Amino acid sequence: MSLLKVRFNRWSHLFLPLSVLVILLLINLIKGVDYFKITMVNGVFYGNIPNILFGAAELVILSIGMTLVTAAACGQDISIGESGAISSAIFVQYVLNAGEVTIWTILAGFLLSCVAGMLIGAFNGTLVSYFNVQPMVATLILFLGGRSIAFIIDGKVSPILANPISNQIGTFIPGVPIQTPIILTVVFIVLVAVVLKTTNLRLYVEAVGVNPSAARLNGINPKKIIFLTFLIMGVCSAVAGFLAVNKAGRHDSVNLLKFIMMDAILAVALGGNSLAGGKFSITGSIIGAYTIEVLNRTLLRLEVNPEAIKAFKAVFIIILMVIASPVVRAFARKLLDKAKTIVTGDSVRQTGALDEAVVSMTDSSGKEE
Amino acid sequence: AAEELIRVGIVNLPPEESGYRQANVEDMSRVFSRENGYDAKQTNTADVNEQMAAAMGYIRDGVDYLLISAAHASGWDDALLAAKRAGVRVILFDRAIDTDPSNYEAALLSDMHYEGQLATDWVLNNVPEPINLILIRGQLGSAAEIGRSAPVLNAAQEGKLNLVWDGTGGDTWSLEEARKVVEAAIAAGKDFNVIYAQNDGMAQGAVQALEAAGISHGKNGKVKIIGFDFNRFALRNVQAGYWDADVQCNPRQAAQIDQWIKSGNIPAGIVYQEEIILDTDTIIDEHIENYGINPDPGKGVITR
Amino acid sequence: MGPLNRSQTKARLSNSTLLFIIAGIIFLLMYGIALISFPVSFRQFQTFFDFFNLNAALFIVTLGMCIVMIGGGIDISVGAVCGLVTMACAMLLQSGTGNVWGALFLALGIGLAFGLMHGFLIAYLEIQPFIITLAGMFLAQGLLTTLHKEPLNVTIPAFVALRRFTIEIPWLGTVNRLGVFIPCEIKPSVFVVVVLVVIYAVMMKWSRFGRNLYAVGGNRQSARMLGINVKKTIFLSYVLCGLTAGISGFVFLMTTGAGNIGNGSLYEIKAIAANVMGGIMLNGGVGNLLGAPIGTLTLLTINELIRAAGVQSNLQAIVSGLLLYLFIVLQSIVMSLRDRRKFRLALPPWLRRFREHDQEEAAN
Amino acid sequence: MRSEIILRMEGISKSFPGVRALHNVDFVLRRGEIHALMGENGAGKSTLIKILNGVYEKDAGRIILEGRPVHFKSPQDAQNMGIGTVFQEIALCPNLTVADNMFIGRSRDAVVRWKQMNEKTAEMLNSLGIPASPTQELASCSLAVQQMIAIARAVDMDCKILILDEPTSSLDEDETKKLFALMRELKSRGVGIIFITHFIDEVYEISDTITVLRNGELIGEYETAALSQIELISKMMGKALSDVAAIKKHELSQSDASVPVFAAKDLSSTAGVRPFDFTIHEGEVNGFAGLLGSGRSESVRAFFAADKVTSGEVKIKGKRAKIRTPLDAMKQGIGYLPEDRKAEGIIGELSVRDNIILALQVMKGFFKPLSRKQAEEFANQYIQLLGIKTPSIDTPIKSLSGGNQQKVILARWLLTHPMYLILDEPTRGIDVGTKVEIQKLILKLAEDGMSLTFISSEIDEMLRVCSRLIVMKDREIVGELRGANLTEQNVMHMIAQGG
Ligand SMILES: Nc1ncnc2c1ncn2[C@@H]1O[C@H](COP(=O)(O)OP(=O)(O)OP(=O)(O)O)[C@@H](O)[C@H]1O
Ligand SMILES: Nc1ncnc2c1ncn2[C@@H]1O[C@H](COP(=O)(O)OP(=O)(O)OP(=O)(O)O)[C@@H](O)[C@H]1O
Ligand SMILES: [Mg+2]
Ligand SMILES: [Mg+2]
Repeated sequence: MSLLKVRFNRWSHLFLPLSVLVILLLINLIKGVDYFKITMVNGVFYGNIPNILFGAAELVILSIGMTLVTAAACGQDISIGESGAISSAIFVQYVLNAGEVTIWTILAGFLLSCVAGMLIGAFNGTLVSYFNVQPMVATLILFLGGRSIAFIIDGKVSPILANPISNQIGTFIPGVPIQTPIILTVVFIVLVAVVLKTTNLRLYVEAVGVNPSAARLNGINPKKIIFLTFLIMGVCSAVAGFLAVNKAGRHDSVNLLKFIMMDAILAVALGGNSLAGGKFSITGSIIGAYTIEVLNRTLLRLEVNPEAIKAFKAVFIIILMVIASPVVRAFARKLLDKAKTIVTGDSVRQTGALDEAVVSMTDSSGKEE
Repeated sequence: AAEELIRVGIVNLPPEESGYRQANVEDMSRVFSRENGYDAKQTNTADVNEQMAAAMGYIRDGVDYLLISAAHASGWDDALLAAKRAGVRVILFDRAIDTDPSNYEAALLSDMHYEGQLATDWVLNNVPEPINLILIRGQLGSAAEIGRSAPVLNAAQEGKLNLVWDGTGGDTWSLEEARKVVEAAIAAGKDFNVIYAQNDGMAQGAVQALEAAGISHGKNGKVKIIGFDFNRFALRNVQAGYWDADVQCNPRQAAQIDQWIKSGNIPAGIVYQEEIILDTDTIIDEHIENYGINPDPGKGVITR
Repeated sequence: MGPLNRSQTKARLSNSTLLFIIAGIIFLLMYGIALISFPVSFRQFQTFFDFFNLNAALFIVTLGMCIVMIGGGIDISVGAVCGLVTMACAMLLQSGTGNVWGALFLALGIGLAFGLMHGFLIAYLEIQPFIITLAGMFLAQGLLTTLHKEPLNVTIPAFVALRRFTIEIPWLGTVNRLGVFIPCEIKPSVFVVVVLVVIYAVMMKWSRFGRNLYAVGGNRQSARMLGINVKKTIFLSYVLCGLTAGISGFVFLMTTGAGNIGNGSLYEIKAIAANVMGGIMLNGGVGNLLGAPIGTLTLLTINELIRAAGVQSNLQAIVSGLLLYLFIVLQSIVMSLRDRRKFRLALPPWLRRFREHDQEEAAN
Repeated sequence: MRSEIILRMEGISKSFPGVRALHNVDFVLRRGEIHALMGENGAGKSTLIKILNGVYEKDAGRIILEGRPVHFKSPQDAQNMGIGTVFQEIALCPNLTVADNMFIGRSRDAVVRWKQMNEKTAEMLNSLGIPASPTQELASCSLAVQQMIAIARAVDMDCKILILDEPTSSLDEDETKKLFALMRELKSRGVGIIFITHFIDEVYEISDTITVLRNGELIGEYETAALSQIELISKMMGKALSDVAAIKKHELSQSDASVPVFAAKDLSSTAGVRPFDFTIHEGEVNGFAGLLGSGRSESVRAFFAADKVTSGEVKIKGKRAKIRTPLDAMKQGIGYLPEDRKAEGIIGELSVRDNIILALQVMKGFFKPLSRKQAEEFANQYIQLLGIKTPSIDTPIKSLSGGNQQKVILARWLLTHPMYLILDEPTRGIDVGTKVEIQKLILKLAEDGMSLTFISSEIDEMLRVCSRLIVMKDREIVGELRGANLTEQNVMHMIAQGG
């Protein structure tokens, strides 16, 4: 029992993102029971679920980076789309200039774009950690100028990436029944999980996010950690850019990953993370990212008039957040308690793990003070 | 000879807005150059206030000609009046401004509505009945979206075609959004045979969704694909029969305006540029060479 | 132990004041450089007045954002609300059923409605402000596209007369290159800006609400312990911000006279940037309200600099980013210099984040 | 004869996830009474205060104020009803001015009258001898000054009930005296005062009545005069206090000639202490004595590079060592428990476990995380060793009581097995029982060969534990005392004369 309780407590922060996701899936199911139907097309799984996994690939990756930045720097990076556009522009240029395209060309180009991403991350990170500029403002610079840079790297055109390997990265590899971007997303998530498992990244980032001066006195260099999270963010942007451009087959520096920072930040928040930094849950953010993808597609599925689609999205977000809000949950818990006392006539305080989990969540999500 | 240079202030949209815009901006910079007898400055922004501020700046500077491609079609009256008072002659290019024609000298515009009409007519003439069309709109409220949507919506209202799905990229013209729209339509089990995407990128996204779902398209396929803008890759797709048609949107107004200014013979009111539609049967290499924008992937190359 | 013999401490600059002064000085410096490098444009008074004439709405939005930011929050719906108001008012005016007053009330009403919604959800349901105001932004944009997509000029005479009303200051005017005299003009919206700046500045400095807001922004927990109604204060700050966004929408309409989808787009980002440049911090509790207009002016000066310099088209966005970068770095360097020089001023803990521990004592 | 009751709390219960902080507690306060609320760390004193203030919602019980049942939803309500409170962790706004902090949340006027406010504040500060100016930002005041301002604010409120939750923990004796004078005056005006402290002497100096809590339960209410110190302590702890006299100093066997564990020469830091020399030998416990603000903390911070070191040379066991960052110091086997627990010690949102293993983890390095099992083992071991009261090792440290937080930080450093451990005010806010435990622990550690620096604002404590005291004044070392010379008299003398 108590072991179960501990387990439950450990996962309790996922209550918010999961409940939201479940509600959305239910709505979709009500709209049509064939929602989960999966068929085979050209030897690849096809259906709503694969589409969601495919479509959310970039957002998932970006929201991982955003989670780390948010946790350590207590602010958000709003230049992630631009940074993805720049690094993928470099990737595309490399591949286009390489002559014959082999898997190694692609790999080299990818690594190069990761380096570019890290440089961008270093630029933002320097501003935030060493110059103490607030993240949202530090990254505003690239948000404003980034697409122009990408455009210039592109040679002021929109180059086409029409080689078979890119094609396979963007769609599927013959014989593999799952689209490549989905596989790559999973690989990336696993990598992140491994990094979190084998390093102290989580502890360091959380310590810095919660109390930088205490972290410093325990031998952590908060500046370096914040810088590091921006480097990681840069890599995430590069990976997202890589996926996006291979999916698209063309580098459109204007529209590539446009306005994705809003969704990424929303994903982090939906994941139950405080945007004011501190403790974080990457699992939550990933679920949050998929939730947003599901939400966007739900709106399309409900055939909402394109003019009104944003208004509906807003209403959905508000309703979901209200349901999941700490106050409403605490209130619901009280009602539940009352109901229980009436039913059992018992003292309420001996309640089980669920209530406690709710309380502890209430505490942590109400923390942003 | 510096005094003889004609001073021009150009208020334009940012080149990184699209390939079309880049071509337009570059065309302007090329034609209104010092060698050509101009002293021109160009301000590129998509923000209404910034555009107006720039226009007012040029008016204060006292340029001879003020060329405007407006981000928004309305709200320019004050600036135009100020120009008039200051003796600055205004020529609109590319984008219309919704104001009294007496407020500017001349306008050389792309007629988005005409483009939409070209495409709609093509659909009505070339797609077998019943026409089940998916409309993918660009950035809502933009001149292009409004102009290119209207003829389709009209046709649908008149019962000439069925609008089975109507989606948008919202704030963007992005490929991904277009792809999602078509995916949603497929998932909803809609039967359709035309995709009317309001720019080439969105058409590309739509095609990707079809490919993934294993639905045939193009010349011999089930679904007809129409895009806009004459990107060379799009034209190659049309040429290859991978897509079906593409509508021109001509970014090159500078030469004409230059000629007007130099000749001193500026027509009053609006002049629309000539624009064409090409389909698999009518397209030839010269078109791609001369009218296309963005790089040419080469004959026979298709984007997926 | 023995008695304390500590000297009476001197009063010193607060962070808010210091940041404000830095912002002011950097703005003046920049304007000075602009005056020297591009005299043709910047020596005309009209250039300066046009900042206000054309961007009154931005100034106003920035004020509202400033209040929320001082309270430690953020409201990214302001631009969209402003845009929605322009269109709604334009439609009302054009429909012939409403007069100018009606439009004004509609503007206030829409702003207030958004403010109330944000305030309630954020303060009383404790939902993260970013999410709620992002939803608010989507809602406003969605309502706008649903209402009316096409651009809409307002042509009813009463309104046109109102917005055409200008105050000319002939003796500040200049003659342009073409030999035409351009008088210096001030639009009525400029007065709205001035009045609002004064009202808000007074409110932040002398009203109970203003002081409470600083306390809440500085440390919410402490503010509660000190007997401040934290929720109400936060609620009011969002209501005020929404209301201000409503006003800005009306002023926008007075500036351009047209409803448009893209009106006010990216205002939220500009407002945040302007405020930070004006020395108002995103984490709350720090900043002088007068910093908001200063920051906005800085932002606008950057634009005008780029225009006057005739920067090449492809580089304009990059250059404006770089100028912003210079500004921000300069601000940060001045702040850290202050630390090194032992100005005898401790930053509050949330600003002190990475600074070496207090050095103030050294000055003793 | 006892005066009328103004406050009665009956059957108060409060649980947090996993802890029962209060169980059926009664409490009575009378007019013109100074009522000490006593108990060990985590006994529930602060929680009781917070419930009275409406910070927490009580689970059960009633509060009767002047005969009428009341229900406060927030400190604001309580304040309006005439309850002034100084909370344990100073709850002021650091970004506001001193005057603002004095008056914010109190006035019902819509308009702030700065001039009047500043004048009143200046008057108040003057009369209490607080060295601050009304227009100064609070963040620029020291902890002690902030504490005094918080007190001044509560006093100035003209309240019926004044609550002081460990106000003296960051005050020195002189300021404490001032505070007591103030309390007596308020008492004579009929104000009921609830006073929480861990200093037994203070209780006997000032209080009329004592209520003792233990483990969230009421032990009883006693007249101060009728309860002996020993009795009080045993009531608080539930057992007798181990004999303080039994604590025996660990005298160094080695001579000073042996190589010191840590030696600094001409050390100074950006914090502003004058360059000074310092050595400590294996197994030695030394202390820094001096007045508030004399630079004790600044000195030891320089050892750990907690402030940027500007000059000087450090030798560890005779070998020159470069200590630029806290991490360098940790790698050289130095540990440092900072003075300001809230700002520099705890990582509030992180669990007790993470807080305990933090320093060890950092020393092991970024790429070598402890396994979960190991971490839990370590954490549990030290929770037991120091008797940390926490519902579980996963509880965020911020929800522990103040004293228990302090113990967690202590555990953090003990876990790293440092060669030289610097403890700056480790006993602040710690209950009597634990204080003695900590003192014993220090001596035991020293016996095992660890060197320690122990700073406390209680001179007795230092005299009991330290074999050598370094006396500071005005950020300069004015002398050193050891052996038989180690008496309070001598320390005072040195402070008065030196410099
Ligand atoms: N917000 C909270 N969440 C969870 N537990 C809490 C919270 N506040 C207090 N507690 C728990 O309640 C118990 C009583 O704490 P309280 O702060 O009242 O102790 P205290 O008597 O004031 O101790 P100290 O002398 O150390 O200040 C402790 O075990 C603590 O862990
Ligand atoms: N003259 C002063 N005026 C205001 N604050 C002072 C003054 N002197 C010292 N302080 C404050 O007191 C705090 C403690 O100072 P310091 O650490 O130097 O002394 P200390 O000897 O360690 O005293 P303690 O540890 O008892 O506070 C410092 O952080 C400083 O802010
Ligand atoms: Mg306590
Ligand atoms: Mg100290």
